[in-house]
Amino acid sequence: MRIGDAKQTYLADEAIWTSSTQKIWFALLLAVLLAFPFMASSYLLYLGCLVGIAVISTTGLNILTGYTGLISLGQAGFMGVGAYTVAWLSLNTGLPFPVTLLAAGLLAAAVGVLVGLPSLRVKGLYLAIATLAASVFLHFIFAEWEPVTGGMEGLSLEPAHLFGLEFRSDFAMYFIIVPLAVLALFGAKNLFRTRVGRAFIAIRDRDISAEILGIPLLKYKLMSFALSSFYAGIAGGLFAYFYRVVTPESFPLSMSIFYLAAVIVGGMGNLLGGVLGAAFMTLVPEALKLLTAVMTPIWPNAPVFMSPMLEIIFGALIVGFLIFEPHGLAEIWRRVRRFFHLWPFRS
Amino acid sequence: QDKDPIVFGGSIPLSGVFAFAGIHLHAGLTDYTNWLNDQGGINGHPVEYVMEDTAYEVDRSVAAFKKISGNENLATYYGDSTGFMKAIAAEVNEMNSVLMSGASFATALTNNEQYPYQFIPGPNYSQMFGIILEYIASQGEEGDMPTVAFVYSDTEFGKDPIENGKARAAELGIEVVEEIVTKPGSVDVSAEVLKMRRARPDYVVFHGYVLSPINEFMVQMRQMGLDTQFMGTFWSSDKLIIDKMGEDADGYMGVMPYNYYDSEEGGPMLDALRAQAEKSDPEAGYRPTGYMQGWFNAMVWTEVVKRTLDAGKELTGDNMAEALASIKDWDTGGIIGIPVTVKDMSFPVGRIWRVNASEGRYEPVSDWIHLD
Amino acid sequence: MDAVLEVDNIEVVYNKTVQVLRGLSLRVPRGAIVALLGSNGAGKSTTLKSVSGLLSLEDGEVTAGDIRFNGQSLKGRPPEKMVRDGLFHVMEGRRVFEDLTVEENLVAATYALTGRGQGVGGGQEMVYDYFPRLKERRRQLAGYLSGGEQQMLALGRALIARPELIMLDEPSLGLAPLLVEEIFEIVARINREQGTAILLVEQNAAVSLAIASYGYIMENGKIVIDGPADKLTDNEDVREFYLGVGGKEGEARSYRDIKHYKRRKRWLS
Amino acid sequence: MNILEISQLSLSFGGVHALQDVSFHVPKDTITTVIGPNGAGKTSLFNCISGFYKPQQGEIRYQGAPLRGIKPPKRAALGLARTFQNIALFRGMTVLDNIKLGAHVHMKTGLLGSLAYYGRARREEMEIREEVERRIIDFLEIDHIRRQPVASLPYGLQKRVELARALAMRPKVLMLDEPVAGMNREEKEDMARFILDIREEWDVTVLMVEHDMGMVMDISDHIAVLNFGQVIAEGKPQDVQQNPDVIKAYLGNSDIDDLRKRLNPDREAA
Amino acid sequence: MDWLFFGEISLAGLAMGGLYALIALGFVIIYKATRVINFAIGEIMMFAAYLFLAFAGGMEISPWVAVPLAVLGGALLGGVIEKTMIRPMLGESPISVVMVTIGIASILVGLVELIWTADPQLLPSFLPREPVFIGELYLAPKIAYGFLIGMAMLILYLLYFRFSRGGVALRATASDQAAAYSMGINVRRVFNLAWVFGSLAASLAGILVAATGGLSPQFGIIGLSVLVVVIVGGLDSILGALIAGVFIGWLETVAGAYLGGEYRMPATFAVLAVILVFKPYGLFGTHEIERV
Ligand SMILES: Nc1ncnc2c1ncn2[C@@H]1O[C@H](COP(=O)(O)OP(=O)(O)OP(=O)(O)O)[C@@H](O)[C@H]1O
Ligand SMILES: Nc1ncnc2c1ncn2[C@@H]1O[C@H](COP(=O)(O)OP(=O)(O)OP(=O)(O)O)[C@@H](O)[C@H]1O
Ligand SMILES: [Mg+2]
Ligand SMILES: [Mg+2]
Repeated sequence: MRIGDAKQTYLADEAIWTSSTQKIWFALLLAVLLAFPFMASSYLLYLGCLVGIAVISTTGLNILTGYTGLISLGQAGFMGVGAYTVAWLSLNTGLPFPVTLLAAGLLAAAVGVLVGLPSLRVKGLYLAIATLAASVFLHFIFAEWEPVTGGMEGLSLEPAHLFGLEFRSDFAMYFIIVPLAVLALFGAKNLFRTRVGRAFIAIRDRDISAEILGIPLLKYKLMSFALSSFYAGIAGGLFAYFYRVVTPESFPLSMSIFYLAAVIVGGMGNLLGGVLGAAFMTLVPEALKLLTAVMTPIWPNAPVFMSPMLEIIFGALIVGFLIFEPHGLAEIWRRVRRFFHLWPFRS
Repeated sequence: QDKDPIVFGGSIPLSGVFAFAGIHLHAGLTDYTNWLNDQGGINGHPVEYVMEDTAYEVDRSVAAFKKISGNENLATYYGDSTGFMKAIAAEVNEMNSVLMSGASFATALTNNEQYPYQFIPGPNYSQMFGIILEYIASQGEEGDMPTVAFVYSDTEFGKDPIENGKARAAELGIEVVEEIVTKPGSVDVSAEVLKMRRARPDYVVFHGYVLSPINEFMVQMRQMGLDTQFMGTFWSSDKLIIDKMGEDADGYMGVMPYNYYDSEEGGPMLDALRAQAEKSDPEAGYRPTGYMQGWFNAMVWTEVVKRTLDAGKELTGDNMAEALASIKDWDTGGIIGIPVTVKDMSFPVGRIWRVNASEGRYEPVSDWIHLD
Repeated sequence: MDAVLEVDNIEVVYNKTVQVLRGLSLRVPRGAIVALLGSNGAGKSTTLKSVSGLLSLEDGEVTAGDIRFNGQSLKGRPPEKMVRDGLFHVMEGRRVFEDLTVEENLVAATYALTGRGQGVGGGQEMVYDYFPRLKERRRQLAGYLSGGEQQMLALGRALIARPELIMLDEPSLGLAPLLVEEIFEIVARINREQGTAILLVEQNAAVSLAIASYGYIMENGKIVIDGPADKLTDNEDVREFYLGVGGKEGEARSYRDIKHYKRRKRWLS
Repeated sequence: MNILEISQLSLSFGGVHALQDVSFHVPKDTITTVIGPNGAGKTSLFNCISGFYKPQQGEIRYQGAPLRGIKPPKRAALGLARTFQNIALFRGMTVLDNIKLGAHVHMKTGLLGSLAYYGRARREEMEIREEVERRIIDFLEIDHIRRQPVASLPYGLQKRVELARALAMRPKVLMLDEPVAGMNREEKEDMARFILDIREEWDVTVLMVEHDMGMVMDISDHIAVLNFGQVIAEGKPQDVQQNPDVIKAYLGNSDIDDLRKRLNPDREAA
Repeated sequence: MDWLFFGEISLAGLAMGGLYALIALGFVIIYKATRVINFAIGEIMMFAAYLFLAFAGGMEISPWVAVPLAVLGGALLGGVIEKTMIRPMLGESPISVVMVTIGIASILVGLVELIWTADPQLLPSFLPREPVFIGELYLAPKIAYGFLIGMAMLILYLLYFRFSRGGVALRATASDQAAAYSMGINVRRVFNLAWVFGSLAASLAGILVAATGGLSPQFGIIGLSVLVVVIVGGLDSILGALIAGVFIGWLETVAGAYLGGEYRMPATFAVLAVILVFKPYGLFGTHEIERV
C-alpha cells in the first residue's frame, strides 16, 4: 500500500519519479542491470544485448506508431540503413563508435523523413503498406548497390572501438547497448512530458483538431518519423557491431513485423509496454525452447515434434494475450501493480 | 567410460524455411553420434550431440550457439545457414576452440583468412557449378559446345556461385544464353519459361531451390517441345524431386558429393549408416541427402578430433583446422566413392546423377569428379 | 396498464470496476411516452444501453435486477434480436454510418425487419415525407451532413424499423429550436399514429415533460423522483434545476444574473 | 472596432452551398453569437475562420489583416482559438496535458530540447504549468480532475476541459461551437457564467454558435442569423428575436404551453 | 522490340494477375466488414491447398470433388478462426486485431508443419496440360484455367455486393459496430460471414496458386505481396481488387521479364508509391471522412 505524497513545486509534480519508493525501485533496477553481465552466462548476456537492441528499436517504433498513430512496417529497413552506415563507416573510415552510431541514427532519420513525406495524405493501413514499400526499396538497394553495400554478400566489420578500447565480446557490447537503451527510454520519457510529445499524441488522437489548435501536421509527423528512424538507426548500428556482419537478409520484412508485434503486444503508446513487448518477443521463443530441452531426454524425437508446437504456442500466446488484454502487457502490468498497491486492503 | 565427453553442437533448423532438410540433418547427426558411441566413441571419449532449433533465423542460431558454447565444452559445431556462419565468424575466430561446418556450401566460407575455423563438408557452390560445367563440357566438343542457362533464387544462397559459374563457363567455352532470377519458393514462372522458349538452352542449371519452381520450368518447357537437360546443385538434388514430380522428374540431373542412400554403391561406412538408420527408425525407409550430409559432417568432425588427439594436441581451433587440412586421400568408407583430399577447407568432389523415374531414384551418369 | 418495458432494480458495472447504476427501476406503459431526465453522467444512456444490450460492447454488465420487454426477460438475448422484436434504440450522438450514403443508412435499418414477414419497401418514402431535407441529400455521405441532418437520419432509421418501443437518447442534442419542435412533433405523431411507445432521455426538460405522460428523474444511478409529467413540472426542484425557473414567481431566470453559489438539491439531502 | 470582418464568403462542397455571400462583423470585446437552422453553415463558417476549410470566395479580415493563405496552426498562434461541436479532446491524454497542448503555439522547445528536458525546455514547461494552473484550472474549477484521462469524464466536464484548452491558447477571439449542447440547466448556467467571466477578465472576444435560445438571448451582445448559408438577420438579441424571418426559419413559436397542446392533445383535453 | 514476346509475357502476367485479384478479394471482404487487414490470408490459402493435397493426393478423391471440398474446408477454417479468436476482439482497435491475425498465421504454419511436415509439396495436377494458344500467343495451361476459375468467382462476388443488401450490412458494421447492432444487423454473423467468404476466395486462390507454384509451410508469404494489390485497388473495393490485381500481375511479370526477377517487387512497390501520392485511398478505396 502506497500513500500519495504532497508536492511542493510543479517541478516535483512533473518529475519522472514522484515518490521515493519509485526512486528506490529505479536505483535497484540500475544496480541489477549493472551486475547482470558479471553474473550471467554468455547466453544470457547475449539475450540481454538482443533485448537491449530490441528495446531501442521498439521504443522508436512506439514513438511513431504508438504515440503518433502512424503505423509503420519499415522499421527493419531503417535499422538496415543504420547497420550499413556503421558497417561502411567502420570499414572505410575507422571512426570510433559514437561517431558511427550517431551517423547511423542521422542517416536513418533522413531516410525516415523521406519515407514519411506521404504521411500527410496517406493514412492508417495505407500508410503502413507505403512504409512497407520503403522497406522493399531499401532491401533492393542493400542487395544491388554492391560497391557500397557489398551486395548479397554484405559487409563484415571490425569491432566497435573508442580511445583504443575494442568492444569485441558480448560483455563489452553490453556496456554500450544497455546504457544506450536506458538513454533512449529517458529521451522518450522526457519527450512525452513536453511540448513535442504532446503534439505527437494529439496528432494520433485527432489530427485535424490538432492542426486547428496550432500543430503543423506535416512538420510533426516528419519529426516523429525522423525520431523513430533515428532510434531504429542506432539499434541497427548496434546490431552491426554486435554481429559484425551485415547482409540484406539481416533485415527481412518479418523483422518489421516483429517490432510492430512488440509494440502492440507490449501496449501501444506506453513506453514500459514497449520494453515488455521487446522482451516478450525476444525471450518467449527462447523460453519455449526450454520445454523441448525438458522433453528431449524422455523422448529423443522431441525436437522435431516440438518445433512446430512451439510455433503454435507462440502464436497462441500472442492471440491469447491480446484477447485477454487488448491494451497489451503494460495494462496487465498495471493491474498487477494495482493489486499490490491495494494489497492489504483488497476485498 | 570416465573420459570427458567430446561435444558436437548444432544450430538446427527444425522449423522454418529449411525445416524439410533440418529434420534429416538432425537425424543424421543423431544417428552418427549414437553409432559412434556404440563403437566406443573417439579414443574412448564418449560423444555428445547437443542442439537447438533455430527456425533458420540467424539471431536464433546465434543464440543457440551462445547457449550451447556457454554450457558445454564444445569441440565442433553445425551451423544452419550462411548468414549464421558469417555472423558467428568473429566470435569463433576469437574463441579459437571450435571447428564449425554446416548446411552452407557458400563459396565465401572457403576463404581461410576470414573463416579459418569453418569448413564445408563437400564442394562449395562454385565448385558444384564447376563440376556441372565440366560435365556439360564433356558432352560437347571444341567449337560445338552446348549452351546453358542459369536459374537461381534472389537470395544470398541463390546468387552465391553465379559470378564464378559464369567465369568458369567462359573458360570452358560454354555460352550462358539466359540468366533468370526468381523469388525462392512458390512463384509463377510462366513468363520466365517464355524467355527460355526463346533462349533455347541445351542445359538449364538450377540453384537456390529445393523443389519449386524447378518442376514448373521442366513441365512447361517440355510442354513447349524443348528438349533441354535440367540440372541442379546439392539442395536441388534430393529424392524429393522424384517423389513429388513423379514421371515428370525423369532425366533430371544433380551434382552430389555423397552416394545416395539407395544407390547401388557400398562400403563399410555406407553400410554402417544404412544399418544405423534402419535401427533408429525402421519405418523411415529412404534417407534424404540431408541425412547423408549430417552423417558425413559428424564423420569429418570425428576424424579431425581423432587426428588432433592422436597428435597429442589440445582441441583448439587452430589444431583442429590443421588436422582438417591434413586430410589427404581419405577413405570415407563408401560415403564418397573415391578417396578425398581437403582443399581450402572443403571437399571439392562430386558426381553427376540422373533421375530414373521408373526406378524412383538417382543413378550415376559420370565418374567421380575431384576438382583440384 | 400493460407495460411494454419494465426495468427492475438493475445494477450496472463497467469494466468490472465502475458501478454506474444502483438499483434502478422504471416502466414504460404500452403506447406511452415516458421521459427520463437527469444530470450529466447520471447514467441515463447506460440505462438505455442495458435495455438494448449494447452495454456488452463497452465492457459493461448488468450485475443484478431484471429487464422485461413485453413481459419477457431480456437476459442473454443478443442485441440484434431485440431490435427485430421491436425494441429500437436511437443512440446518443446520432451514430450514423458516416461512410454510407443517407439512403444506404436507411437500407441498413431494414435489417430490423428481418424475420417479421413484412416487406422492406415503402419505409424510405415515409422517412422522406417526414424529413424532406434528407431526400435532397439521399446520395450524400452521412458523414458530411450537418449535426441536425444527422439527427434526422438517426430518427429516420428508427422509423424504418417500425418498432414497438423506441428509446431515444437525447434527440434534441444540437438541434435548432424549430427543429426540436418539429422532431418532437414527429415523435408525438409516431406515438399517436402507430402506437409506438417511447422512452425519451433528454436534457431539454421543458419539451420532454411537455410530450411525456410520465417522467423519471435520476441522479447517480438511481431514480430520485418520478411521477406524472404535470406533477413533475410543478415540483420546485425540477423547476429550479431542470426548467430554469427561479423562485416562487415562476419567472424564467436570466443567464446574466446567475448566483455564484448553488442551492443544494433537496433530494440529495 | 471589429476584430473579425467577414465579407462575401462563399463555400460549397460539390453541389452543396454551405456558405453564400456571408458578410458580418464581430465587434471587439463582445459576445457575438451565430444562430441558424441545422446545416445553415455555422460550423463551416468556424472552419473557414480556423483555416480548415478554404472558402472559394470572399475574405476574412482579422484585426484588420486578411487571413487568406495563412495555415491553421498559424491562425491559432495569432489568437484564434476554438472549441468543437463534437468534443475533440485528445483521449489519450490527461486533462492537464490536454490543456497544456493548447499552449503549444506559445512555446518554443524543439525536438532536442524535449528529449533532454533540460534548461529552457524545462523552464518553459514549468511556466506553462504555472499559467495553466493559476489562470485556467482554478478559474474553471477543474482542479480535482487534472490528472484524469479525459475519456473517463462526464460530458459536461469534457466541454469544460475543451474550454480550458482553448483558453490556454491565449485567445483574442474565442470561438465556441455549441458550448452547452447536451447539458442540463444547471450546467448551462455554469457555462454561461464562465463565458461571461472570460469576456470580462481575459479581454477576449467571444464568437459563439449555440441553439439554446434562453442562453443566447441572455448573454449575447450581438447576433447574426444564418440560413441556407446566407445571413438573414443581424443585430441585438431583442431585434433578432422579433424578426419574422428568423422566427419562421429558426425559432418557431417557442411557446412551451402552445407546444404542449400540440404535442399532447389528449392530456390537455383531459 | 519483339511484340510477340511482349504479348505472351503480358498475357502470362494478366493471367497471374487474375489470381492476385482473387487473393486480394479475400483481403477486401474481411476488411470491408471489420477494418482489419488479415495477415493470415496467406496461411489460410496454404491450409486449403494442403487440404486439397490431403484429399486429392492422400485419399485419392477426384480433384473435381477435392477442390470444392478443400475450398469449403478453408472457408470453414476462416469461420472457426473468426468465432474463436476474432470475435472476442469485437470493439477493439483494428491494429490489435491485425496483430491477432499475425499470431494466427504463426499457429497455422505450426499446424501445417505438424500435420504435413515441412517438406515442400506439389499438388496433383488437375488442370488440362495442353498448352493454350490465343492466336499465336502461348499461355501456360495452369494459369490460363486458373485465371478463368478465379475470374468467375470474382464476378460472382462483385455482382452479389452490387445488387444485395449484404454490402450495406458489411460496410455499416465496419463503420460503427454498436450502431449496426442497433439497426438489427447481426454483427457477429456479418463478421463470421465476412471471414467465411473472404477465406473461401482465398482458399480457391490458394489451391490455384499452389498448383502452379508448389506448396510449403512458407507458402503464406504470397499473401504479403498481394498487399500491394489491395492498397492500389483500395482496401475496401472489390472492383479495385480486380483491376489492381490484373494490373499488378501484369506489371510484375513484365518487369521481371525485361529487367530481371529482382525488379519484380521494387517495380510494383514503385507503382504503389506513385499511386498513393495521387490517390491516398487507392484507386477505388473509400475516403475517410475528415470533419471537425
Ligand atoms: N464505457 C464506459 N466505461 C466506463 N465508464 C463509463 C462508460 N460509459 C459511461 N461510463 C460512466 O458511467 C456514468 C454514466 O454514464 P452515462 O453515459 O450513462 O450518463 P448519462 O446520464 O447518459 O450522461 P449524459 O447526459 O452525459 O449523456 C458516467 O460517469 C460515465 O463516466
Ligand atoms: N466537408 C464537407 N463535405 C461536404 N459537405 C459538407 C462538409 N462540411 C459541411 N458540409 C455541408 O455543409 C452544410 C453546412 O454544414 P455545417 O456543419 O456548417 O452546419 P451547421 O450550421 O453547423 O449545422 P448544425 O447546427 O447542425 O451543426 C451542411 O449541409 C453539410 O452537409
Ligand atoms: Mg447520455
Ligand atoms: Mg455545427
